[in-house]
Amino acid sequence: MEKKTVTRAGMNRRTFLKVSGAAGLGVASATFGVPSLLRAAPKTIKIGSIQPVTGPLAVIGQGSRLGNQLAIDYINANGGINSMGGAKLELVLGDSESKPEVGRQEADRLINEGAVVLVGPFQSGVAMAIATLAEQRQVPFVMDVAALDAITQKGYEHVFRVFITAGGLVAGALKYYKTVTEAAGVHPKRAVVTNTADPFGKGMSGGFLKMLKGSGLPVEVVERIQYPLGIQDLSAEVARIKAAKPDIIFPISRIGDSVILLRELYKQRVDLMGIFGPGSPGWYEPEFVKDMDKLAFYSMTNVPWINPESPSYQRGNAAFLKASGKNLDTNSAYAYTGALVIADALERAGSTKTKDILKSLRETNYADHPVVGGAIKFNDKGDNTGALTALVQIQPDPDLLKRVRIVLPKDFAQSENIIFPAPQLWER
Amino acid sequence: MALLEINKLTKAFGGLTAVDGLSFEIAGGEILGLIGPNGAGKTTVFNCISGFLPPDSGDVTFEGRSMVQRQPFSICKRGLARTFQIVKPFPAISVLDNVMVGALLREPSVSIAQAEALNIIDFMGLKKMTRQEARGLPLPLRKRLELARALATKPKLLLLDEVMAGLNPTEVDELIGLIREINDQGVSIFMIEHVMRGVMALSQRVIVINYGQKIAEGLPCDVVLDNAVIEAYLGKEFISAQCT
Amino acid sequence: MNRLHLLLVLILAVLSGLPLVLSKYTLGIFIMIFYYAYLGQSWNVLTGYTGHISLGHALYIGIGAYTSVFLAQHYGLSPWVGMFAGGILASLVALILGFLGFRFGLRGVYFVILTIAFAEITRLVVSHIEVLGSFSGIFLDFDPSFRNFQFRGNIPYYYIALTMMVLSLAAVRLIEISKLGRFMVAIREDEDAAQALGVNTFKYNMIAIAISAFMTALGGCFYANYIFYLHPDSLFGMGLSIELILRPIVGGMGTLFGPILGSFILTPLSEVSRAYFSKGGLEGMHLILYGIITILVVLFMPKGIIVYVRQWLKPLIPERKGDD
Amino acid sequence: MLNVRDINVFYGDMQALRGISLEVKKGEVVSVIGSNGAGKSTLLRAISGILRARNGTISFNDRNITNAHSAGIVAAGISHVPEGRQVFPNMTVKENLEMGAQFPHMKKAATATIEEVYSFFPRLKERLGQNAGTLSGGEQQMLAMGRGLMSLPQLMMLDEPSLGLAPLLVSTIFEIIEKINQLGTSILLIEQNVFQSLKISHRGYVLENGTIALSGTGEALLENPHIRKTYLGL
Amino acid sequence: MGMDSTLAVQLLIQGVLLGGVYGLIAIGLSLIFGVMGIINFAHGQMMVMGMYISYWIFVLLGIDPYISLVAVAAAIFILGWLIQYTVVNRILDYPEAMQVLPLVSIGLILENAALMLWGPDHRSPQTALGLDSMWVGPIMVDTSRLIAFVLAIIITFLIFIFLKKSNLGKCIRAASDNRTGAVLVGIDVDRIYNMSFAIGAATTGAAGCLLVPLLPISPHIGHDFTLTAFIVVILGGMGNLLGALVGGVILGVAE
Repeated sequence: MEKKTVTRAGMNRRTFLKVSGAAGLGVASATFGVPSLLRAAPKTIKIGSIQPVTGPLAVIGQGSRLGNQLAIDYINANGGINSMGGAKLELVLGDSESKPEVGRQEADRLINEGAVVLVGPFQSGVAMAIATLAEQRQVPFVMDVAALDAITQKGYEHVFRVFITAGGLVAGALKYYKTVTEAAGVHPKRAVVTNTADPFGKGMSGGFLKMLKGSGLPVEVVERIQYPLGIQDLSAEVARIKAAKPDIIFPISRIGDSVILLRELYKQRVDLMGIFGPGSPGWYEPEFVKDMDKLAFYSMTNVPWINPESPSYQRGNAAFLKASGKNLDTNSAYAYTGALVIADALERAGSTKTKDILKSLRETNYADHPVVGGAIKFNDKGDNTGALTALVQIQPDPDLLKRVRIVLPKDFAQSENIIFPAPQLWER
Repeated sequence: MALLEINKLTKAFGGLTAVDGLSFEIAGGEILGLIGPNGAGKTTVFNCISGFLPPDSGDVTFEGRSMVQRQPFSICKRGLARTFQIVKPFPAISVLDNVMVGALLREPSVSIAQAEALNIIDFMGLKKMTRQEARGLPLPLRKRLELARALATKPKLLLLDEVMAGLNPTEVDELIGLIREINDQGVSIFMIEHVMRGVMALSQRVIVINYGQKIAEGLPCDVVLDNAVIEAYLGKEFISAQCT
Repeated sequence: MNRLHLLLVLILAVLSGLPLVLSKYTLGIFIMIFYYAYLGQSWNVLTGYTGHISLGHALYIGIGAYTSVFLAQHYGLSPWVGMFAGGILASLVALILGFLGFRFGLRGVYFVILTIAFAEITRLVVSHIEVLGSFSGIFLDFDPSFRNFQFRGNIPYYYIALTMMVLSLAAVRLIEISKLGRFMVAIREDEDAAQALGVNTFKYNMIAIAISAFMTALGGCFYANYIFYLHPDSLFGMGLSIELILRPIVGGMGTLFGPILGSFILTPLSEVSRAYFSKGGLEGMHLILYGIITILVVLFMPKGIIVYVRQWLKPLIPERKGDD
Repeated sequence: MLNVRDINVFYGDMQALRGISLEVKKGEVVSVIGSNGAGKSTLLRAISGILRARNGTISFNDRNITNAHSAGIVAAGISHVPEGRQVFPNMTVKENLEMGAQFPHMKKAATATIEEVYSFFPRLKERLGQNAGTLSGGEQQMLAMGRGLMSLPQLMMLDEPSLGLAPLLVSTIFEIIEKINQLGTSILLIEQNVFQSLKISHRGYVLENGTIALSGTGEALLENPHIRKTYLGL
Repeated sequence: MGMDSTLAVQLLIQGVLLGGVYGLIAIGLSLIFGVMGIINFAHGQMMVMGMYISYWIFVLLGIDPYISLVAVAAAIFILGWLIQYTVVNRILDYPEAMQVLPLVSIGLILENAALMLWGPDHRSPQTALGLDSMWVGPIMVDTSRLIAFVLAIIITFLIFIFLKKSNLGKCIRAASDNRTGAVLVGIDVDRIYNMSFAIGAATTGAAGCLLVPLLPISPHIGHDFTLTAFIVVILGGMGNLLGALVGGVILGVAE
């Protein structure tokens, strides 16, 4: 935290200077939309980034914004867009405040400021509002993170998704669960599924339950527990979990409730073979790993994840660590990826015309990215056919940053050793 | 038949019986005064008649219809209007708009209601303040406004709760004239008043209550000589009675 | 027609012409200005004129949005019709709320809590109804056509929002000069005195809340077909309820032009501060500024900015005679 | 000891007091009479610092207390027993009395003062554990006066102490006022019971429309034809 | 004991224990409302400030939240004083609708100040007793909850005694009972209002400390706690302090 504050303060000053410089005329002209002359001269190409940098999702939004930014910095440092005479990229910033209407309005502002492509915005609801706007304004929109299947089901021409769909996420979860249990030769009989009752949590758990039922695996879901996002107490829920006597828990949770859930499981001494997150943002976040320490060990999560061996990751992570004191994680890495994909498309398009960018986005075949998965290609809906999830397990290591390890798929694995069943929480 | 009949009206607050089996009536065209010490239950009588308080028992009959359990607005619609002891003007709107609220009760057309309101404002001597916000008026004028508003509802019976309190003698005399004129137009009047000057000048009959019970009733000049009244209200030394 | 009317016509003419010169983004800001002015005006009918404070007006926006979208998705009903269905439903819900509040004489803080409770309960209920998308919310299909209340560009939305704002202004003006409006103001000023003058306060309270809810719900339909995404938390949440009352309060409650003025000040202000202070390292600064400015306005201009504007405009308003 | 010079008090734009001057000397009972709304209560509020005087001066024991903080005025030795009593309804009688002693020297004397108050008003002693809200009007008036005494005032200002009381009680209250005065406290009294109050007053002022219309000794005022006509109804 | 009854008892205990803390949060709200008739819409955000300060003390100095509680309460007391002095005192005579807005804005300012000061992360330090639990047969009693509950009861009791017995407490009661009367006996009512708001703030700050071991802190959770405190206060009766505690327990069990 301390390190971060320093960086923050540094940024403060810079931004402050910039802002005070731009004050006065700048404020008035840009806001009230005096047609921008800059658009005519493609010395810089503007990319609009809309992320939830304030409000409940600020932690993710700020990381994602930085991911977008660092990818662009990287391209610029390497000569910009060569096909357009080394034109530099510029990220113009928007804050969705986690509200759809604000996201839409911000996207519109960024388009007005000259953004030729949009990237963002983590939340599916905001993504939907921006997607429709992008379609209305005919500006390409690359979603870095946003999993809900429905967004790409509308048949929009201008919308692409780098992230995996919720359906893909669920399929990955089941596949890995099967691999883990079969390899260990242990088959949990009773399971509890918990999920936050938000679009993501409900969609994920619904899909997972359905797929689990059809899988023929010898596991029965004896309890499904839903609770609102942002809950502050899970003791009653965990008491119910304990009463259900599960062998395994499939939590679909965010960082806040993950912490509460894990502590309650410990305090109430719930007997478990393990914790397996089918798609659980939270269980691998650095704050979580640090604060939970031993309690976090051996939990497994299926997640679209970074590929630590890739050169792109190593480059991106170094920059990210320097700027924020944190490692690239799923969201920031995908944000990094999203901006890289855009740069690649611009490079091949050699033009900032929507038509050309769209054509080149559709022809994307981009492998030099920092995440687990194949080369990024978009199908006719705009979804990334190369997207893949990984199974990560938190394993003991004195170095906090080395605890989260990929265990599956084998091609990307950092650790051959999958620990399952795990020792009980209070016996570590 | 009397215009208003009060029959064994009783109202208690907690252990305190504010009005205790009170009966009296008001004839059409009459001016009746109600006097008694502070806390004797006078305002409670008004509140029970005008529907702001439900009586515990007893009946209030106006033109042969029971008013008990009716809402204040519906009692007002029947033709029984009141003023409040602590005046309740609509502070942020003009005198005209204040009076128009009353006028609109009987007159659906806003423009006709406005004309009527202006007439009443003129009659009450508030013409200069027509466009002024009510909250800016001094107390005597607010009292007049209160009366003007009630008058605008075209009542058959007006209940006046201490409209003369706080007025100087000249103003009291003016108001006496106005009330008499209102009465001459056929409006019956039932008034609570401490200003004996007003009570004596206007009332055709006076009721005196104390502890919620009637202790005297009759012509003003008879009532003030009544021993019970002197003891309870006017004071033993009647000459120096509480006549402010 | 006096000079003030002339000024209004002039402003309206300028606003009508703006789409010819402004960018789509700036039109977007104006749409939000009109939208929030409209909502503020709708809230003003209840709270500004009748004096009952509602902190749960998001409820009616949500009902309007969900009803029109539900009818469009499941019965193919045009939102142009569906919005009125939403309005009627919102009025019915408001009448239930009003019945509880007015029949039992809840005033001030207690009425506020009742309105919050209604909105929160509805939010929770909608969050559990599958056909309404439950927690996930509803994604609208983008199918631009006049019938569907959906358009490719901002210009149609601009004119719709402008029309809604102007109509709400006209409606409130009509109310203001009618018997209804005068009775509403009387209730606001002193409910007992109004009763004593024969005003059926319960009836007029109910009328006021029904009108207010109806108008607000129409705004919800507009929102749905402009944003294309409905979510119970953002549509029934207290955040929106508060957002909606900011503008009339800053502009001037219980006045005709207060909500509009407030929206013309606050909406661009939040836009500008977000655009210029939400950059790296300063996340959150714009909301702090927004907070400080609203506090300052309330502390130093408690009657709303409209009071000051009125003073500037005084030369334009003809003196009224005492006895016209 | 109390000296009011030419004060003007406004409510918003409305002038309530116009150039009022009056004086209370040590050991005196002074009455201010006048019709409702004449500005009597306003005068007391201005003296006790609840309202601001726009101009003019108020001095007490030769100290300027114009627009001083009301707590300072209590500390200086003026206590104001307001119209409508203004007791603390959810506190007990004893607590109400204790609240009257806000400053150290008052607190030090509080136990003794409470006994003194009980001797004036034995009824209060019977009800010392009862919440003030449950007292009758007369008892509340006694409590308000008792609370006023707790601040060991040199000057006690009483606003309509007999308002709404049964005649018998009215006499009692006036007797107690006289007793308090005899024990050395000056009294500034506002009353609508003009006769009784002038009878116990050394001097009196008549307030009409925010100005002093008349002043003089209690007896002289009782004989004044204007007073007899307007305020005594003779 | 059967399984269902074990579960029921377990839930009941958990609920009662948490309810104590809810009660403590609500007491501040109730006090402020009782004395000034103001609903503090920034209440939850003030609590979050308390949580952050407690967290900060823990991370920088290693002092457990249960111990830093006094310092945190003092800090939030000052914050409350400032809020009252700069804003709330000026809006006491405003119509209710106008009172809502500044307090909501203060909440917004505090929330975003926390965001700027501490960043958006969820923070959940591992305190000494954070994971402790005690067992009574099959029933688990969460130590941090128990401590929180006991401290909440003690603080509530202290406030109650303070209001009942101390001179300042009596002045607060007097000012809330009858403002004019309080002014007339020489109470500096403005100061009393400052005190009341500050004490109300301090209790919510203390409640925040008790919650640090139980749940992760992030800048935006304040609003939910404002709502929680609201519900508790309504259950317990506006302005009724002991009612707030009872309401807290009711809500804790109901959840």
